[in-house]
Amino acid sequence: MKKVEAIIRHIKLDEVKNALSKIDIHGITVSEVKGCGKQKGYTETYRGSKVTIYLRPKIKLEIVVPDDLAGKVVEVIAETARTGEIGDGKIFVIPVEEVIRVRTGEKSDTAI
Amino acid sequence: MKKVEAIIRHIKLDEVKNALSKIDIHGITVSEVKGCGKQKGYTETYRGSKVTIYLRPKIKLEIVVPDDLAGKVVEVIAETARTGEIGDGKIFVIPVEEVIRVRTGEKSDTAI
Amino acid sequence: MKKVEAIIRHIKLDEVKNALSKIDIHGITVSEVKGCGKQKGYTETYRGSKVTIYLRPKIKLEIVVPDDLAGKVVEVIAETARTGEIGDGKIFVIPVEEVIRVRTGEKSDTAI
Amino acid sequence: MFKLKKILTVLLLVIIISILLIGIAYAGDPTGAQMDGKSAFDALYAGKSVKEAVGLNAIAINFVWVFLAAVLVFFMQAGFALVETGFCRARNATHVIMTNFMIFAIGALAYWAIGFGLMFGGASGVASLGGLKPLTGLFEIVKGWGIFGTKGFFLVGGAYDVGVFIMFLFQMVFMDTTATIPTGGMAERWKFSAFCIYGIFVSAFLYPIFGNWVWGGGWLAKLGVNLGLGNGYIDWAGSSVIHAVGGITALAGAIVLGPRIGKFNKDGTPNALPGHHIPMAILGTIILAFGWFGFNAGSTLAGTDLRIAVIAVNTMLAAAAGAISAMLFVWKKFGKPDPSMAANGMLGGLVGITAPAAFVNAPSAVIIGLIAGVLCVQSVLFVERVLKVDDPVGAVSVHGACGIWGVVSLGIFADGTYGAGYNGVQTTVKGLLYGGSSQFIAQLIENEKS
Amino acid sequence: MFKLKKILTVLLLVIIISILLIGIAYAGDPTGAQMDGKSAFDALYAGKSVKEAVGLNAIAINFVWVFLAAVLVFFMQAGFALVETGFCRARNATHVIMTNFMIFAIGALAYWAIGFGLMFGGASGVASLGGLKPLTGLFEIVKGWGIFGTKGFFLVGGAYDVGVFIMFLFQMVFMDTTATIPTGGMAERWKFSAFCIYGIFVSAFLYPIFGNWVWGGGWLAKLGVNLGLGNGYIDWAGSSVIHAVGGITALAGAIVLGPRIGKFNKDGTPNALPGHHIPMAILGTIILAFGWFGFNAGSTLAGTDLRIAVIAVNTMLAAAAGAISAMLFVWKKFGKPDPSMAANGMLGGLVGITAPAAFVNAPSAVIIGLIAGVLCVQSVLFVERVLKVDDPVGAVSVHGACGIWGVVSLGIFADGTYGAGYNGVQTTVKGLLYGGSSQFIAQLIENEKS
Amino acid sequence: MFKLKKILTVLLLVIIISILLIGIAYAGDPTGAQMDGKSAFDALYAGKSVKEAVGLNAIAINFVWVFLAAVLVFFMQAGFALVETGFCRARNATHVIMTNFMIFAIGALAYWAIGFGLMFGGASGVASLGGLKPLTGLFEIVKGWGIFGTKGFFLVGGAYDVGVFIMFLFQMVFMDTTATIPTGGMAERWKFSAFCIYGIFVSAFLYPIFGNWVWGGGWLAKLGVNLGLGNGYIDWAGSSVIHAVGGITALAGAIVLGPRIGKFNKDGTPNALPGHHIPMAILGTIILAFGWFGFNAGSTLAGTDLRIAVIAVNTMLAAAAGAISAMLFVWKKFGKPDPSMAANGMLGGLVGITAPAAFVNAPSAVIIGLIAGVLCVQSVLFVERVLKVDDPVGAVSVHGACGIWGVVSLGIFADGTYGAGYNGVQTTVKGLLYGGSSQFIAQLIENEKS
Ligand SMILES: Nc1ncnc2c1ncn2[C@@H]1O[C@H](COP(=O)(O)OP(=O)(O)O)[C@@H](O)[C@H]1O
Ligand SMILES: Nc1ncnc2c1ncn2[C@@H]1O[C@H](COP(=O)(O)OP(=O)(O)O)[C@@H](O)[C@H]1O
Ligand SMILES: Nc1ncnc2c1ncn2[C@@H]1O[C@H](COP(=O)(O)OP(=O)(O)O)[C@@H](O)[C@H]1O
Repeated sequence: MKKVEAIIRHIKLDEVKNALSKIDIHGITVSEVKGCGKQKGYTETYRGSKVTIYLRPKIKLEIVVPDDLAGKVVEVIAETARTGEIGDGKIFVIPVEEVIRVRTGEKSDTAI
Repeated sequence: MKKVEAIIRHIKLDEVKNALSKIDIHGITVSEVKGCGKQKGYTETYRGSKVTIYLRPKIKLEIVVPDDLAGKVVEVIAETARTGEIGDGKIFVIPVEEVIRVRTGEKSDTAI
Repeated sequence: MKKVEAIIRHIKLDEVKNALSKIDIHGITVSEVKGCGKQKGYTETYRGSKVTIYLRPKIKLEIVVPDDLAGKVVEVIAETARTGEIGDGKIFVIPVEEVIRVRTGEKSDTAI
Repeated sequence: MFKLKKILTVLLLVIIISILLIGIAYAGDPTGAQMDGKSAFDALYAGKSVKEAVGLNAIAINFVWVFLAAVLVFFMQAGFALVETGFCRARNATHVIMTNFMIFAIGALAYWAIGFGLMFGGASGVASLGGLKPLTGLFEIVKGWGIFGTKGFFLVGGAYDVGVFIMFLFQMVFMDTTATIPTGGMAERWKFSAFCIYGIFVSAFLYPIFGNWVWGGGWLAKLGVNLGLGNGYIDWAGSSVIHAVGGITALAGAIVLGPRIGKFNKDGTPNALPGHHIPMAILGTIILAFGWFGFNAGSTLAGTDLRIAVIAVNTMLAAAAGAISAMLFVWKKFGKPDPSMAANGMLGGLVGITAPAAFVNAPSAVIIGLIAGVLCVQSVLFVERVLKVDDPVGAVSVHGACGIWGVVSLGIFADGTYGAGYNGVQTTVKGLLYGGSSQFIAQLIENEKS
Repeated sequence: MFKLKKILTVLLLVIIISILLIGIAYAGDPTGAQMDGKSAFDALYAGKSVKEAVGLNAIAINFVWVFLAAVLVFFMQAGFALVETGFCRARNATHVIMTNFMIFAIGALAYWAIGFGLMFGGASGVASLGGLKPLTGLFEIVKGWGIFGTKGFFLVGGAYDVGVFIMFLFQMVFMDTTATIPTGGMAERWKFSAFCIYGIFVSAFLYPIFGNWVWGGGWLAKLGVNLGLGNGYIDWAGSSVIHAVGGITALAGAIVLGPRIGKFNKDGTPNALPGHHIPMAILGTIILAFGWFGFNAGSTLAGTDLRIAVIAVNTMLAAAAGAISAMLFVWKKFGKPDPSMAANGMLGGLVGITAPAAFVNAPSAVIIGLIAGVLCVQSVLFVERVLKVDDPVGAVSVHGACGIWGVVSLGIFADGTYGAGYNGVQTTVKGLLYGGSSQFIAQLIENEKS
Repeated sequence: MFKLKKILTVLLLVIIISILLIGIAYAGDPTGAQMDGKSAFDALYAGKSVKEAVGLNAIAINFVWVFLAAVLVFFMQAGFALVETGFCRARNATHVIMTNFMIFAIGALAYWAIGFGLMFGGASGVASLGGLKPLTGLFEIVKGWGIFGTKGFFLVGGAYDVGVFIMFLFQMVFMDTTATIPTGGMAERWKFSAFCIYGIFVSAFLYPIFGNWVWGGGWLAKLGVNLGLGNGYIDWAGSSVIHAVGGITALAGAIVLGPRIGKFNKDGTPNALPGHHIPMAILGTIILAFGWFGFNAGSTLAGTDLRIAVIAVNTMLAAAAGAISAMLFVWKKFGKPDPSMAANGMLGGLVGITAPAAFVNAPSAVIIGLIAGVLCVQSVLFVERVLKVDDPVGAVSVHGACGIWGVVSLGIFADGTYGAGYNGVQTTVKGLLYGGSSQFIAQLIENEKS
């Protein structure tokens, strides 16, 4: 199994969620993160002092899927989340050795 | 070493934490996430418009342990966090190649 | 590729960020977490009842880098984030199988 | 803990001393029974006759009254700021409250320099404040049809006068509520610089001119004297002058600026963009109701006019009724009470009673409020679903729709117990239900205009 | 930046003009020295004798006074809302503030329709407001033992009277504080519909009936005249009528609803469920203290009664003393001052001084406040640890315990400088320390009842 | 839904009844026209002559006036609390608001026990409040050069007097604003126990002594009578006594405590530590402006002094001008308007107008405000960049710098229309622009001292 971790823009969350629904992916965990990369920060002034905000708010998705689905999921996210502007985000694929569904104790692919 | 990632309910946090203490697991990192899966969202109205809340607040635990402890930790979490209702959460086990304790620079199992 | 996950103190964020810049690492994802480990919690009273705060606020960094850079990154973070007091944090190195840049669809090392 | 001990010791000392002191014989005047009225008279009214002094006391009562009302109305700025900020999204909170904050400052200076003179430059004759003698310049196109005032700019010269100043104090905070209303409808979208220009325009020209017609002795006020339409167009404390003007400006602004990104789907159905801090918005609503007592009752410009009791009670009852009917209506319609709509409903009730507050009795006030509450909800839905306009805080509905209702309701419910002499007509103000059809027509005239 | 330049230019213009204007000769009346008292008299009191006009001026002062007090008390709604919301958990914030908001609206209409008539329908004779002549209907089981009033429902007929309306204004906001108190004790748990029913019941029946006995001329007030117990049962501004009733209702409610999930462990020890926004709760506390000036001092119903100065100062001192003693007590006991307890302590001091405010001197007020602060903390611990009742905001302790203390403290500390004529007894009000043991007994009677 | 139906039914009932009731003939007195002035006179002023009653009415007006002003000033505590809390970082919010809250309580008791007596123990002669006869003890080193007062401690004995109490009420809330100001400059850093000691010291000694010199009949006030310097040193409502003292204390405190960790880089350049809740700070600013009406206008201690109108308007105009000039100045200088600076600017304008409020005309008030706004911003930058002092909320600049400006501006702009008799000098107060150079010198004396 794989964990697909995607860092995307806030405004793309709903779209990505819907696109994943269409390929029958429902289990998703979402968190608020901040990030930097190619995208530069910006400066503000507060009471005359400069404040550099170099971390931009982003959304992180974590989706664990069976090995064979990972490619599809990555593709769907990449396409839906793209705007073409700097700051679109990254997708990482990470190996997962075991999955357990807490409610039933089921393991592996059936637990996803 | 393994990283055990568990998505659980808020109300189970204290219990899980205590159960892990009992098997001498103290290093834990906790974050607030939101998630969906089998559990469906719900709709509210705000000023006459529907708002669908499909992401439910959850707690994510990350616990890095030596290989041999991973099974035990998963088991303890799964049992303690279970309510039997949809939405109990998932546990993922992910390989970890190296661990470093920042304070001392110690590495691997001794650093956990 | 590797994902370097570092749990550090809030006050060290800026320093670590700068130190990474110097070795040309710019892509970073940051999130707010809470954690416990060797560091013990503390108790407060609220309206005469005890409240134990056992989770301390920490910062989690996630940095995906090509294999050969992982060691360097770990080293830089470990050195910069160190205060020598209990609670300095941990660094985990996790294998990453694939990286995709959403904006362009580029893959692997060139996508980082 | 060392310092704590010191503090405790000090406290103990205070307690002991206090206990000892309780028994001390009092030699003062603990009830005021020995107050020396004669010396006070001589000190405060040296050389005046008793009759004059009584008149001056009455004027002082009215000055204190208007001051009290003015500060209450001033505080409504905080109410508007909180309602609008609470109903917006977190990321725009600072910008929204900044507009609400600066509009006061901008409006105050613009009104001082220009607006007040245009509006009240010809308003002399307010007996309760000593006559406002310096404000004698009404510009009329035809005799009796005033268009704007011409005295009192910058409050200098003859206008450096306590009567004029107290009038200005009240009118200036009044004005600022008008200027604030549209900021709600346009919230989260406009640029700060555009907002500044807008602020100057509304407070220096738009509001003062229309205000002159209704309250400054202008032509709408003279419909009664000139054409025999009841007591002329009446708007007690501004359902139209303040609220309908504010609401319509908000509508215009919201249309021009267009909706917030994400507010409407491609098929035109609206999305909810929930406010980020409902408790903040509710606090704002309570503050507005608090200020509204000053708004409506203060508009007598006289604490010696005991009708203030009726006005204040009517205001409160209509507010309560509006909140209840809006809440129940939403509950019935959508299955759950919605705090944001209940708050809008209370404001709707307040806006509705603003025009008729002085002229109706308690049951009428309740009915006016109940209707305003439902109207307000319906209007919110209409604006959003039919007009497809994005009004984050409901400004168009609360102020626009309910403001017009307020003016009309006066024409219906005014019960003829009050208002003799209003706008120079000697009879009291009577609405349709009490046989006053000509008053009803006068009231409709404004709505035509809008 | 283009617009900024324009704005700057406009500003510059204003500055230049201002500077030029500074020198303009003034022709107005910038101090009021030329105010024409005689014209004012003739305009406002045409055809009245000077003596009558003096009386009317006094009534106007009292109307303005009661209005001021009423709006201050009204604003306490915001205070309660913030205290309760701040002390609750984030996820319930909207629900909690919704109950606080709607209780006002529900209470207002229920009190207007039914409650006011029951409470004050037989309260005529308040000279400072012109006599309240229409309120002549007290229902008595035996002569002199009134149970409830029978006039003034819906404020129609004879009750359409400025005196009655100003009385209603004040009493209505007073009532609403009572109705609001229990919402705190029951916060985070009850259903909205149950809450609505509760609101109607309290404001239409529970509070008005008990209120009639104490303030509306009912039997408790007549203990002095009828049985010779001091001046009868006295509760100046409602330590019992408002606060003890509110606190006890809160206790009952909290017991019925049971504790919040997670409040108590299986072994019965309580967990802290910290409030989510302490600054909000503190703001609420300051607003409550602000409103309390109107609450206590306003209860004279007369600005011409100069005792208002003593009442206001006593109120302030007791509030300060309560906050300090609660803070120090917690500091000593738990090693750290706790803001939420200090805030409760201030409210405890305010509740405690509410009954005796008019009858005691400054050192007594301080002592009453100091005791109330400690009592309040102890009571919070007792309610939680011994009674095992979950009272998120401390309503039972602040209002219930300190309310009872307030009534008792009056029986101890009343110093005999004020209150001649109160409840129809010609002597002043004297407590135990000043030889008034019968007053002390009258005060205890209520506590028996509770 | 079952309960909803019940509630709806009840509501329907109310509506129907209301509609029926609208038609009921009224038998009351719905406008107050039938109020019986004679009975009121006889009830309230039994046995007094008409003249005495007129004097007593005037005193009642003034009591109500001072009460109103006092509660407004009291509410400024909430304003300070919110401004300081909003401008601090989230993690310190509770601590910051706790200091703001407790300072009131601590100050109140300390001022009651000691401070008031030191400050006003020799202040008898305030005619508008009935003379304050018991306060006759001024301690003078040389005849005419008073240092502190010696009566009125604990408000017992002769000081148990309504006149003294109303004076205390106002002065006590006034004092507390001074004590609160430095908490802003020291915010986020000091220990709670140190803060308590500080609070006692300021309110019992520091402020009262200086206050005595200016307002309690002490030597600064007597510069006019004794040395012929204009009307002596004048500070209408406390630009110096309250604000400069507060600001300088804040500066001293901020220096002693040192900057917050992270405020300055090793090279001495400052970092921004943005406030966590700008809307909260803005709300606080609006509340402060609201309270400031009471602060400035209330300082007449007389509602019968119609100059209150001018004072209130000046206050408002200067506030608006300060906000605007600060905003534009920042906009121009840093390319973007900064809400926190605009809020500081408004407060700067208010502080600036506090000394001259009663003595200048409207254009002068605007100019004073405009200058204060810019001064305030410049001072913030100066304190941070040159002095390298960390003042999280700008207390030093807002209160210190603008406070001094206020006193000086009085010496420049006072226009000679008001102040005859002030500090015992019979001429009116005239500044430089109107030929009053000796007044200007008197004003500078204080600044020397600071
Ligand atoms: N190497 C990396 N490791 C972890 N997170 C990264 C990395 N590179 C980018 N990110 C995350 O992706 C986000 C977008 O990256 P950025 O380089 O700005 O976008 P783009 O690649 O589209 O130019 C960043 O804000 C950060 O959260
Ligand atoms: N495939 C998945 N990948 C990542 N997170 C998941 C996945 N499936 C479930 N989750 C997380 O687990 C939570 C519970 O999942 P859900 O399917 O509702 O529970 P259950 O499996 O007990 O029915 C979700 O809210 C989500 O955060
Ligand atoms: N085994 C672990 N798994 C996950 N997170 C951990 C683990 N051990 C420590 N942490 C994280 O690192 C933080 C610091 O750990 P701690 O043991 O207190 O520091 P130190 O190792 O310097 O004594 C913790 O708050 C927690 O967030």
